[in-house]
Amino acid sequence: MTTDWTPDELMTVNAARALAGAGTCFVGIGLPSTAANLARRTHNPDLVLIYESGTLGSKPTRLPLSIGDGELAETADAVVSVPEIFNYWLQAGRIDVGFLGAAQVDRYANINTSVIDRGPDRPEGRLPGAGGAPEIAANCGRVLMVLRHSTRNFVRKLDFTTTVGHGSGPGDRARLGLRGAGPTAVLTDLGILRPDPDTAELVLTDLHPGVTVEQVREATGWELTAAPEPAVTEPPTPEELAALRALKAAGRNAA
Amino acid sequence: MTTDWTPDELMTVNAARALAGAGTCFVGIGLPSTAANLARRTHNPDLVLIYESGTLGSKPTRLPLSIGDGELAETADAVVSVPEIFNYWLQAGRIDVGFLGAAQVDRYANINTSVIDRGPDRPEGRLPGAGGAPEIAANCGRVLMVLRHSTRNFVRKLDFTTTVGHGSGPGDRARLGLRGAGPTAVLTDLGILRPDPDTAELVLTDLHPGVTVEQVREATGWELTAAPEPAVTEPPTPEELAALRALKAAGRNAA
Amino acid sequence: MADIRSLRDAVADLVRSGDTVAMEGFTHLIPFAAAHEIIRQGITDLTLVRMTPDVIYDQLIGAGLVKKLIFSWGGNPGVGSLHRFRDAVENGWPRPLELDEHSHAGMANRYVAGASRLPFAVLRGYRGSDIPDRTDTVSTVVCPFTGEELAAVRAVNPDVTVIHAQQADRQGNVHLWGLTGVQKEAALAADRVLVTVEEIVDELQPRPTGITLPSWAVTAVVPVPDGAHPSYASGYSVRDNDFYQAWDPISRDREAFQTWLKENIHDRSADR
Amino acid sequence: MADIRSLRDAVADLVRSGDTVAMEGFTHLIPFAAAHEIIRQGITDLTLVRMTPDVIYDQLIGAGLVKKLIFSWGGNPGVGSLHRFRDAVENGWPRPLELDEHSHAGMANRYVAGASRLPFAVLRGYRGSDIPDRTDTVSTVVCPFTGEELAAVRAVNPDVTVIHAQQADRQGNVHLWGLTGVQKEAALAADRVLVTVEEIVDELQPRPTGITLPSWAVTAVVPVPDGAHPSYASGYSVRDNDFYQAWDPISRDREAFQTWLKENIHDRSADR
Repeated sequence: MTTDWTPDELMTVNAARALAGAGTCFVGIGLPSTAANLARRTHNPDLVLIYESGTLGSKPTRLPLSIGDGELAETADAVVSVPEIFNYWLQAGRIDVGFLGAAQVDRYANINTSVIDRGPDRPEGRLPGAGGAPEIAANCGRVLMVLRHSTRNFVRKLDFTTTVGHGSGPGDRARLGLRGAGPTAVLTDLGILRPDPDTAELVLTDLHPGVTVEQVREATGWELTAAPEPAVTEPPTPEELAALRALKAAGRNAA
Repeated sequence: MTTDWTPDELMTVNAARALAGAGTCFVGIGLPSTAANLARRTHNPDLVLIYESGTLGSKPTRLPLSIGDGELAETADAVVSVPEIFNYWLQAGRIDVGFLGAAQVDRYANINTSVIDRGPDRPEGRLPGAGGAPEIAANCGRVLMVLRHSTRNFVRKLDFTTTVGHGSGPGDRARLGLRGAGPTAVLTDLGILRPDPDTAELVLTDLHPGVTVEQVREATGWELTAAPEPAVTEPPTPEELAALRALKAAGRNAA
Repeated sequence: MADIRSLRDAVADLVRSGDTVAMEGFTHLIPFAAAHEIIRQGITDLTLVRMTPDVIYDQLIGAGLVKKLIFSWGGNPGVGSLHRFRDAVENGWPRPLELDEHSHAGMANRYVAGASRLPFAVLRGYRGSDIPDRTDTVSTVVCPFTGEELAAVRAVNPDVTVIHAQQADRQGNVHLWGLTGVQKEAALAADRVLVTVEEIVDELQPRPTGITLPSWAVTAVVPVPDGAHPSYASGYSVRDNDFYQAWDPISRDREAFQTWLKENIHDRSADR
Repeated sequence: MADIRSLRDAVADLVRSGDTVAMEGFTHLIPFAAAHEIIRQGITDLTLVRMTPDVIYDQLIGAGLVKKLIFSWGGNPGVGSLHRFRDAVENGWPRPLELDEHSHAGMANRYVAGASRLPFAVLRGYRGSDIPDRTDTVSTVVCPFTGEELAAVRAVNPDVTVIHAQQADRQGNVHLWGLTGVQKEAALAADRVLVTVEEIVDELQPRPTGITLPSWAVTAVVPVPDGAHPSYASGYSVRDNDFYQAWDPISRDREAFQTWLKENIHDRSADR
């Protein structure tokens, strides 16, 4: 199959689509920010973007490189302090969707962004750390995750639990007192995983055009369950691709 | 003795003088606000006035009738929220002087502004309540009080302790974990009371011109101790009187 | 998203008998017009929350609509007592008034906890005061790091918060400036938020000291020019100090108050 | 009252070896020039506090001046890793780096507690995370009203906080606007406050979203035009994203880093 899009573009377009119907989104920088901005440029122009730097309702015309780019503030409906964004807006449960990246994710959509175990003879590998993720995952109505699919990222066991998705299975979120539904979809460059309603374990529900179940299993560090008949995601429309590429080009030019 | 000033003017002028050397003052409305503004107009032009409505460094040109008059905000160096003024500025111990009024005060400069016991057959009399006073008295470097002298106000026993001055005597503030020196002077229309360094009990240290110790004792609900030789306060200077009357006239005209 | 509605409809929809209602504004931007509409509609058995009850709650209390008051300073600022409040507390007229009384610092932090959706807030306060003896919403917590004991106050989460602001845009985004008091916290602590505004504008121009409440954090916006009178709206009006002074003799006397209420509230419609 | 001083004198006076230092600014207004002066003066054994260490702390860590880092997200925003930070943590080069690691919500509330002079703050956070296993500054408290268990974080109170702002007046009042992050809290939590500014103006004009730190809450003000570069100052400069990208290869390599440090910091004076 010849395509005129990249796996990363498939991932981002599907991540943007996952924001259909969302009112407000707490946006992590990087892939989540690209997806959320693409959603605003395509099917969800009224989506309210909230960045942890303190902006409510940012409407950037280009992709911010960092979470505190000036345009996020200049185009926002309101700019508030960082303590306020976390206490009055996120913690208070006002945000529909939290959109996160991850370094490692396990079968229950728990996240590690802190440290990597590199074996007994080597020191731990250092990742950036938690950022806003633990409280974003705890306090939003639901959580979307977007990351590239590989056995390095999709692991049998996290080296460190930075952020709880579904814990060790059904009921764990309630037991821990976490609000909201937790992760409802993990968007990758190969397809989409969603938690099984009964077991809370991530299941392969959608394949991107041209990807096979076997490919996804090979890129996953645990015995991935696939839906009996995984759906195939719609190819990116010309409009989606054009909007995505324009966003990225504008971001580069601004840098 | 013929004077061209009133007892209230004596009280206010002396209350203003008590702010000599103060850097920042948390100002209650009414008499404290008049005194603090007079201090700015006379000997302490750099005095920073802080009002609980959220203004830091207000420089009103007329006396505000209420604590939230527009001019307090318009002339301020900074306007902050009410939670912020109490948490980040007052509670944090940044304010030199708290300036309070009172309905009832006892010999240890504790304050009642809540309820009055009107005897067994009558319901409690209702006063306005605490406002900012408990935390102003707890967290400022020192506290000044200004109120008219009468046995109704200066009582043997408070009907209710709204705000702790010196508690039940020396060491009580430390025991309660209260910051600062507590009340250091009570300015009245008859003279000035100050806590005895050993007993923390209010002692008559200064008489206004023409007032006798006996007059003050008659207006006090407990056996008031007087200093062996009470000082006599300086009469208001023409400049002080002119500034006070101008402030009050401007306040009236604005109302 | 906030709907832009009439005062009558918004009050009827958002404020219900038995509700806990906060109407905030620290001297500035007090939502008097909305309170008057509550009186006209006879919405009753209210628990009212406000740091400074002011004349606005004196009117609601005198109208017999209030069963409980949560507050920290109940006077007529710069004038004297709130006589309807005192009459209710001291004499139970027109009905008894239950009190939950705090300091300003305590009340401000109760709203902060409410806006943060935490069950309580911590402060250095109330030490040695008799206030905690009369309320079950002040307690203590011990710092797990230092062992120090601090005051804890229970969060307040009104069913509905009513505020007045200078401007909203057609999408229902609200902007207020000048003294903004505890309005953000009071609004965010509530289940429903009703905002009366001086005017609806095409585009909000953020002002120094201004705060914006986005439309999705507001339930209804109602244009009510001068809706804060006799309080004021910075940039639109000045405080009517004469009214505050005139309120003293009106409110001292039950009959004078009832006449005032009939002539100024009940006999006037909310058709603005 | 804040004195207006030179960068060299202010840093020498206010920042001391062994201090706990917070240099805040959430992407915007990061006080790079002050950090470079700390490097030039060789002020060492620092405990650094910052939500997002960013390139500014990568430089201080690589220079060997830091013994401990208190933080919540340590990456090069939009680019990748902070390699000097990683090299110190993973390999102890040029010296071991002790970590006290939090979430953003936790760090923000540690500053809030510090600014409020409370020993701790309460939040809904850290539940189920392994983070509390590695720090002694996260604990729990129980709500005295509901019995709910919540996270508690210990206050952070730096010896000195350094921030960059757009403007100060001659009295030392400071005004900053745009994204103001956690700067107010970081400044008010500290014993000493050093503010570098783009310019000194005759009169501050408050801006929308602006915050003012009054002179009496600031220790020293230093005019340093472009003192936030490669970060930015809204209204004065834009973020130098190219520098952030160029930092990646420089910081990956110990020698390249040391050459950069010599040429760009040590061989340049602070005479602006």
